[in-house]
Amino acid sequence: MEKIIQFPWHVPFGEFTLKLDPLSLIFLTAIIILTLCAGIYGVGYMRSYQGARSLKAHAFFFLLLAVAIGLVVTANNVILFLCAWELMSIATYFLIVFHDEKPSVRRAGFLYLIATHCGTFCLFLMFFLMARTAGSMDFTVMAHTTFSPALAGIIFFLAIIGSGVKAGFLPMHIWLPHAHPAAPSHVSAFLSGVTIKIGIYGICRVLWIMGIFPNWCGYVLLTIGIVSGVMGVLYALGQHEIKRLLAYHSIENIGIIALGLGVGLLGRSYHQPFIAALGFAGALLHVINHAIFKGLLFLGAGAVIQKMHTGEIDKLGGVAKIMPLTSTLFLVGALSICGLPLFNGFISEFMIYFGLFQGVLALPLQGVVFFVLGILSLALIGALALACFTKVYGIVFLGNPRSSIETKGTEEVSAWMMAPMFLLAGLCIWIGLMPAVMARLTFMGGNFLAHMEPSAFYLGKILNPLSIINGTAFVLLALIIMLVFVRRWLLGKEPMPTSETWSCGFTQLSSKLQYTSSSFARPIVQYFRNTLLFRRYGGEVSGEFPQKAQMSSHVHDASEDYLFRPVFTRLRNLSKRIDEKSIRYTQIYLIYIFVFLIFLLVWKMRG
Amino acid sequence: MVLLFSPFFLGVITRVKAFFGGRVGPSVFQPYFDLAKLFQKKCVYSHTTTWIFRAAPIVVFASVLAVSLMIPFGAFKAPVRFSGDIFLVAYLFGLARFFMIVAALDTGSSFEGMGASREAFFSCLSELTIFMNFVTLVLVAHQISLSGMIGAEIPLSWKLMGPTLLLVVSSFFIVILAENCRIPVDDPSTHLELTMIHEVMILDHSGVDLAYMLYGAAAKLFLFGGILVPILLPIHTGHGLMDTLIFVVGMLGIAIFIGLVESGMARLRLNRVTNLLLIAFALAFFGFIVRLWRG
Amino acid sequence: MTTWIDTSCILVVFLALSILATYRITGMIHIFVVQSFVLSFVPFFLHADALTGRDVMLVLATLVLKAIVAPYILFWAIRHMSMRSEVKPFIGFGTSIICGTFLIAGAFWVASSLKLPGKLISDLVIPCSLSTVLLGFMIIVTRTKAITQVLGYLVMENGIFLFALSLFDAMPTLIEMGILLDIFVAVFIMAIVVNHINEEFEHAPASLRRTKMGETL
Amino acid sequence: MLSVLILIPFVCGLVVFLPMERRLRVRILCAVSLVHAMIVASFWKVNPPSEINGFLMLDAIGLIVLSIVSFLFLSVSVYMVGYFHHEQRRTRTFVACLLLLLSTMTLVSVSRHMGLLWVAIEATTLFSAPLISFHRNPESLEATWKYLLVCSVGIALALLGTFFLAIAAHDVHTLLLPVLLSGAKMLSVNWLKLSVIFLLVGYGCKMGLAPMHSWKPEAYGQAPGMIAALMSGALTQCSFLALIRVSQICAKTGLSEFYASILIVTGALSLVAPAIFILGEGNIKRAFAYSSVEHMGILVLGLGLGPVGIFGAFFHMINNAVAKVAAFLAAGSLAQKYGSSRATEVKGVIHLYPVTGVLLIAGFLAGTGMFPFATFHSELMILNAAVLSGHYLLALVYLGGILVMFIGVLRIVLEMALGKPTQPVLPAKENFLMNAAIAVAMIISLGLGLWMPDILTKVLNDAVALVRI
Repeated sequence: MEKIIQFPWHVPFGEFTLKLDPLSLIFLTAIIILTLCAGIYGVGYMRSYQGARSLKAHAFFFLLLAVAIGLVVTANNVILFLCAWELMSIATYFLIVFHDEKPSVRRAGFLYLIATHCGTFCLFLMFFLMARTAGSMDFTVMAHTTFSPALAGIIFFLAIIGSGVKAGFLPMHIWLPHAHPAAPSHVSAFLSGVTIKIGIYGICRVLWIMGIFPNWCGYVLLTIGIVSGVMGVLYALGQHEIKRLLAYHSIENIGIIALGLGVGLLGRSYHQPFIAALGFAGALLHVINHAIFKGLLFLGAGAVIQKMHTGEIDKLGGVAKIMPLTSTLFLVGALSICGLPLFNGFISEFMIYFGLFQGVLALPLQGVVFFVLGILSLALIGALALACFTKVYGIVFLGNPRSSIETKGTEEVSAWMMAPMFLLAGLCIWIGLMPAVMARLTFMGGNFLAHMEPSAFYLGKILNPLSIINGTAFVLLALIIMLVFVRRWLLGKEPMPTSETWSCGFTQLSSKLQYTSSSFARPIVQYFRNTLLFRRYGGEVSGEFPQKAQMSSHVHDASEDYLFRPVFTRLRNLSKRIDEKSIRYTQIYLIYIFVFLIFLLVWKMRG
Repeated sequence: MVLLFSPFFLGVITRVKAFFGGRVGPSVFQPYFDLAKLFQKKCVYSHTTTWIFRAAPIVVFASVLAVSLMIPFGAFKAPVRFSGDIFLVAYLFGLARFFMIVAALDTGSSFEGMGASREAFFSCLSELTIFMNFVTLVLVAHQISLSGMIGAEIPLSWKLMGPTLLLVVSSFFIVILAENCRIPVDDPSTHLELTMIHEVMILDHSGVDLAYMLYGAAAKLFLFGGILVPILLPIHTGHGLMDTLIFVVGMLGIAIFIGLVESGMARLRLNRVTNLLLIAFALAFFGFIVRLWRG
Repeated sequence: MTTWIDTSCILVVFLALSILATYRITGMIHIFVVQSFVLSFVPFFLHADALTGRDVMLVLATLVLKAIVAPYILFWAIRHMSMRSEVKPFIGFGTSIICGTFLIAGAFWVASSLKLPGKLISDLVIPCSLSTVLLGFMIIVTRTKAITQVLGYLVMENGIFLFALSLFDAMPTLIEMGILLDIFVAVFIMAIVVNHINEEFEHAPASLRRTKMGETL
Repeated sequence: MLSVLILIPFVCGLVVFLPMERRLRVRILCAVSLVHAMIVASFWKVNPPSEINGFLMLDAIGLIVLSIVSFLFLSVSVYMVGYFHHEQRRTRTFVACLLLLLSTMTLVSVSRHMGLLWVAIEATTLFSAPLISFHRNPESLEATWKYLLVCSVGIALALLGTFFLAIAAHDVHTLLLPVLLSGAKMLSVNWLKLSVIFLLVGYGCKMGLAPMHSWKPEAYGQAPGMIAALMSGALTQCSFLALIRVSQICAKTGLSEFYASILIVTGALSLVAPAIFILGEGNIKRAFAYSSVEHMGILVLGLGLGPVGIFGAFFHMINNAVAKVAAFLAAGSLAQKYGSSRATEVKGVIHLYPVTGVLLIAGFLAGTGMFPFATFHSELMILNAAVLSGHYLLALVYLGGILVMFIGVLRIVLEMALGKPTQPVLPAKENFLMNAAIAVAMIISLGLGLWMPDILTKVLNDAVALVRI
C-alpha cells in the first residue's frame, strides 16, 4: 500500500522523499478534487478582473499552493515537510490579499501570516524534538522510535498548537474568520476545504508517528473538538456576512473532525481498536466531506456575491428566483453540512457517532463521561448548524429581495463557475447515497492511524450499517417520488393559482418587513449571549411618536477582542514608550555597553 | 400501520381535550375527514415562493414515513434494524425540519419567519435531550439500535434500572410535547397568536401540500408515542395479537395522557419554554447519572 | 627608572581625574595635553639604559600626535563652532570625582587578581591604565557635549596606550604605528563630524534643535 | 595575489580623489568591484598562497567572508549606477570611501594576525563613517556621530582585548593565528578569558550585538540604502569573522564551553532586545536594522551551539548578507523616490512600482527566514542545533524573538507594499540596473534555498572543521 519516491535534493538535512500511505491518499483525494474545482471556478470568477490587475501572480500562487499542499501531505522528511508547509503559508497569503486596496483584506492577510507563523514555529520545535530522540529527520524512522510519555505530552501540546492554528481550533482561530471572507471565493473554498485540513493532517501525522500518547491527550483533543465545534457554530449564527459565516462553520467542522480524532486517540489509548478505527475513519471521512461541501458552499456564495455585489445576508433575498441553479446547488451543500441523510455529511457524522456510542459501552467511567459530552455536543452542533443553514438558505435565497437589486430575469454565472459546483454537488450526493467506496478508503486510513492490521470483521461491522442506511436512503427517495406522483395525480395538470402570501390575511407586506438573519438567529444568540458576548447597540424607542432609531447587534469573538488584540496593543504601546526614552542620549548606549562588560566580567571572571 | 393509525391518535387527543373542556368534541375520526377533504383541494401559491415551498411537504412526509420503518409496533418488528439507526432517526427528523423551516422562510412573511426561528431554536434543545435519552437507553440495553434499545431487554431493566427508565420516560414525554407542538409549548388549535411555532410555519400551505404536512405531523406524534410505549409497557406475551393489542392500548393511554396535559395546562410563555426543555434535559441527565451510579 | 615610570603612571591617572573635575572645555584640553606629554615620555624611561631608534620614533610620534595635533584639532573645532566653553555634565562635578575614585579603586582591585606573565616593568602600569580607561569612559558617559566625548575618548586611548607600553617587547612595531594612526584618524574624523554637525545645526529648525540635537552638542 | 586584491581598491580609492566627472567615479567603482569579484571567484578554484610572512592568508572562513564582501560590493556598485542617475550630489568622498572600505574589508578577511585584524576593522569603521552622513542633514550627521562614538568605544575595548591576548600569548611571542593555534597549550588561560570577554564586547559593538546595538537603527535608518546594505551584509560579517577567530582559539585552548556560554547569552539578548523595540517602529530601514541585530544574534548563537550550529551560522552569514542587501536596496530605492522610508508616507508600492514592490516583499521574506529562501534553512539549522544540544529554553527564546521580529517588520513592509498608492516625490520610472542588482541577490538566495551546490557544502564543511575542536 505504501509507495516511496525519492529525488536528489541538496539542502541541509533535507531529503526529497515522498511517501504515499493511506493517510496521504485520503488527503490527496480532497486536495485534487478541490484544486480542480476551485481552479476551474477561478477561471470564470477572475474574468471580471481581467485587465484591471495582473492575474498572472494570482494564478501562479494558486498553482504553487496546490503543489505545496500536495508536497506537505506526501513529504516523508521533516525538512521537506516544513519547506512545503512554509511555501503553502506564503502562497495562501498572496492569494488572500488579492483585493489589497481594502484595509480589511490587508488586515486579514496580516493576521493570517502572524497566526500561521506562530503555528509553524511550534511545529519546528516539535519536529526537532522528535528528530532529536529519533536521530533522524525521516518520518518512517521516527515512527519506529519510542518516545517517553513526558516528551510525547510535550510533542502533543506543540502539535495541537502548531497544527491547530492552521486548522482553526478555538481559541487559535482568530485569523480564520477574517481571512476567508477577504479572499476571492474560489480561494476561500480552497482555504476552507483544503488548507485548514492540512492542520488536521499535521496532527494525524504526529498521531501516526508517535504511536503512544498519555491518556490525557485524547481527552484534550476531544475537548478541543467539542469547544471548537459548539463555539464555531454559535459564532456562525451571529454573523451577518455570508462568507464570514461559512468561515465560522469551518471552525465548527474542524471541531467535529477533532472530536473524531479524539475518539480515535482515546480508543487507541484504551486498546479498543474498533473505536479507534471508527473515530479516525470518521474524522478522515469528514475531512473529505467537508472539503467537498464547504467548497460547494463557498463557490455558491461567491457566485451570489459576484452577481449581487454584496455578501451581507440582510441585504440579500430571493436570489433563488434570479439564480435557480446556484440556489439548488447551495441547498445541496447546506443539507450536507447539516449532516442530513441522503448527503455525505451524514455518513461521516454517523461514523463518529457510532464510535462515540461504542466508546460509551466500552470505556471506563471518565471515558464514558467525555464521550457522552461528545455525543451531546455533536447533537447540539447538528441542531445549531441546521438552524444556521436554514437561516442562510432561507434569508439569502428565498423570500423577497431586501434591497433593490436590478435584475433581468434569471441570470446564472458562467459555465466555468457552474461546472465545478455541479461536480461538487454530485460528489455530495454520491457519497451520501453510495458511501461504501469512501468508507472503505477512510476506514483503511483509520486502521493505519490506529496502528492495526486491516480486518475484514471490523470493516464489515461498519459497512453493514452503512449499506442499510444506503437502502433506507433509497427507500426515502422512492417515498419522495411516490408522494410526488400522488400529488400530481391529485392535483391534475392545470397550473395552480398564485396570489400574494396569505399569512392569515396579513397582507400588504413590504420586503423590508421580512425576517432578517439577525432576527432569525436572535433567540439562540440571545440565549447564549453571555458565552457569545452578544451586544446590542442602540435601538431604544420611546415616546408616542418615536424618532428615528437605529439598532445594531454584534457578536464579539472573545478570544480576539478580549485576548489577543489587547495583548498586542499593550505590547506595541510599551515598545513605543521604551523607544522614545532611549533615543535621547547617546550616553545611555555607552552605559549599556559598560554594564554588559561588567556583567560578563563578574559572571565569568569571578572564580 | 402508521398511515392508518396516526390520525386516530390525533383524534383521540382532541376528543379527550374536548371532554375535559366540557364539550362533546369532534369524532375521533375527524382528522381522517380533514385529510380527505384537503386531498381533494387545489393548492394556492404565493408569488414569492419557489419550488422549495412545493417540495417541503413531500420531503417532510417522506422522511417521517422513512423513520417509521425503524420503529417496532407491538408484534410488528421494525423492517429496518441496525446498530446505529438512532442517528438516522434523529437526522431524518432533522431533514424534515430543515425543509419545514426553509419553506416557511420561502414565503417571505415575517410571520412565518418568526415561527421558523423559534422552531430552529427549540429543536436544538430537544435534540440535546433526545440524544441524552438515547445515551442512557444505550447504556441500559447495551445496544445501539432503536429496536434493541426498546426491545426485549426492557422488562429486566425495569427491575435494575427502574428510576433511570422513569426519568427517561418523563423527559422523553416532555420532548414529545415540544417536538410535536403540543400545548405547554405550542398550541396546535390556533393560528393567530404571536406565540405559536408549528402552525404558523404552515400557514401558507394549502390543499394537498397542507394534507401532507398535517399527515406528517400526525405520523411524527405517533412515532414518538411508538418509541415511548414499549418502554412503558414492556410486556411480551409472545403472542403476536396480544402484543399488538398491548401496544395499541399503550398508545391510547399516551394519547389520553397528552390530552389530559393539554387540558390541564395553559400555554407557557415563550421564554419559559426553554426552561421546560431544560428541565427535560435535566431529567434525562439525571437518568444518565443514576445509570452510571448503578452501573 | 621604575620610580619615573611609577610617577608617570600616577600622574596620568591624576590628570584624567582632574579632567573629570574641570569646568571649561579649554581647560580640559590643556590638561589632556599635559597628560599626553607625560605619557609620550614613558618609552624613554622604559629603555633609558639602551635607547633604540624605535623608542625615539615612538616618543616623537606620540608627542606630535597626542600632544600637538589632536589638541590643535580640538581647539580648531571649538573656534569654528564658536561654542561656549562650558562643560555640561549629567551628574555634578563632586559626584563625578567621587565616582572617579571608586572607579580607580575598582580598577586596582581588578588588576590585583591579574598576574602578568613574564617580566613586569612596574606593577602600577596595569591598574593605572585600567583606571585611565575607566575615567575616560566616565567622561564620555557623563558629559553632554560632543567635543567632551571626543576628549573622553582620547583619555581612554591614553589609558590603552599606557597598557600597550607594558607590552612593548611582545608586540611588533607595526601595530603601534597602526594604533597611533588610528587614533589620529579617529580624532580627525570626529572633528570633521563635529564640524559638520555644527554647520548643519545652524540651518536646522528650532524644534529639531531642542529635542534631538540639544543634548548631544 | 592577496596583496594585489587589497591594493587595487586602495589605489583606486586614492585616484578617485582627483577631480573628474561624477559618472566616471561610479564607473571606476563598478570596474574595481567587478575585477575584485572575478579574482575572488577564481579563489574558489585555486587557493591563493599566503603572503607577508603568513600575515595574509585565505582559509575557508575567510573565503566565505571575502566572497560575501565582494558580491555585495558588486551588486551595490551596479545599483549605484542607477542610483546616481537621479541623484545630483558630490560623489568624491563617497566613492573614495567606498573603495577604501572595500580594500580594508578585504584585508580583514585575509588577515591571519589578530593585531592586523584589529587594525583592518578599525579602518573599516573610519571609512564607513562618512558614508552614513551621505545626505548631510542633521539626522544623518547625528546618526554618524552615534555610530562613530559607539564603534570607537567598541574598537577601544577590542584593542584592550587584543592586548590581553598578547599578554596571554606572552610565551608564543606573536599574534599570528596559526602559531597561536599550534601553541595553544602555552597560552595563559586567565588572561585569555579576559581577552575573550573584551574582544567579544568590542567586536560585538561593531557587529551590533544586543546591548551594543543601539547605533544600528540610527545609522541604517539615515544611511542611503546601499550603504546600509553594505554595512549590514558585509561590515558586520567582518566583525563576526573576528569572533570566529576567537572561537578558533578558544576551541584549541579548551575554553569552548566558556566562550559558548557567553555567545549564547549575547545571542539570546540580541534576539530579545530588538524584539522589544520593533513593534513600535514605523520606519522600514530602522526596522530592517533591528532585524539585522536579530540576525547577528542568530549568527552568534549558531557559533555557540556546536557543529550543526556552526555550520548553520556560516550558511546564515551568506544568506543573511544576500537577504539584507536585497531588503536594504529595495528600501533605498523607495527612499529615493518617496523621500521617506516611513510606512505612513509610502503606500501601495506594488501597484506603482511592481518590480521594486515584489523585490521588497521578497527581501522581507528572505530576511525573516521564509521557505523558498535559504535563510529558512540556516535559521532552522540553528534551531535544530539548540534542540540537539538540549537548550530548550533558548529554542523558545529564539523562536519568540524571530516571531516578534517577523510581526514587526511584516507590519511595516505590508503597509508600504500594499494598499492605495501614494504619490512619490520623485516620480521616476523604475531603474533597470537598480532592480537587477536586487534581483540577482534574490535569485541567489532563492537558489541556495532550493539547492545547495556541492562546492558550497564543501567549503562550509571546511570552515566548520576549522572551528571545531
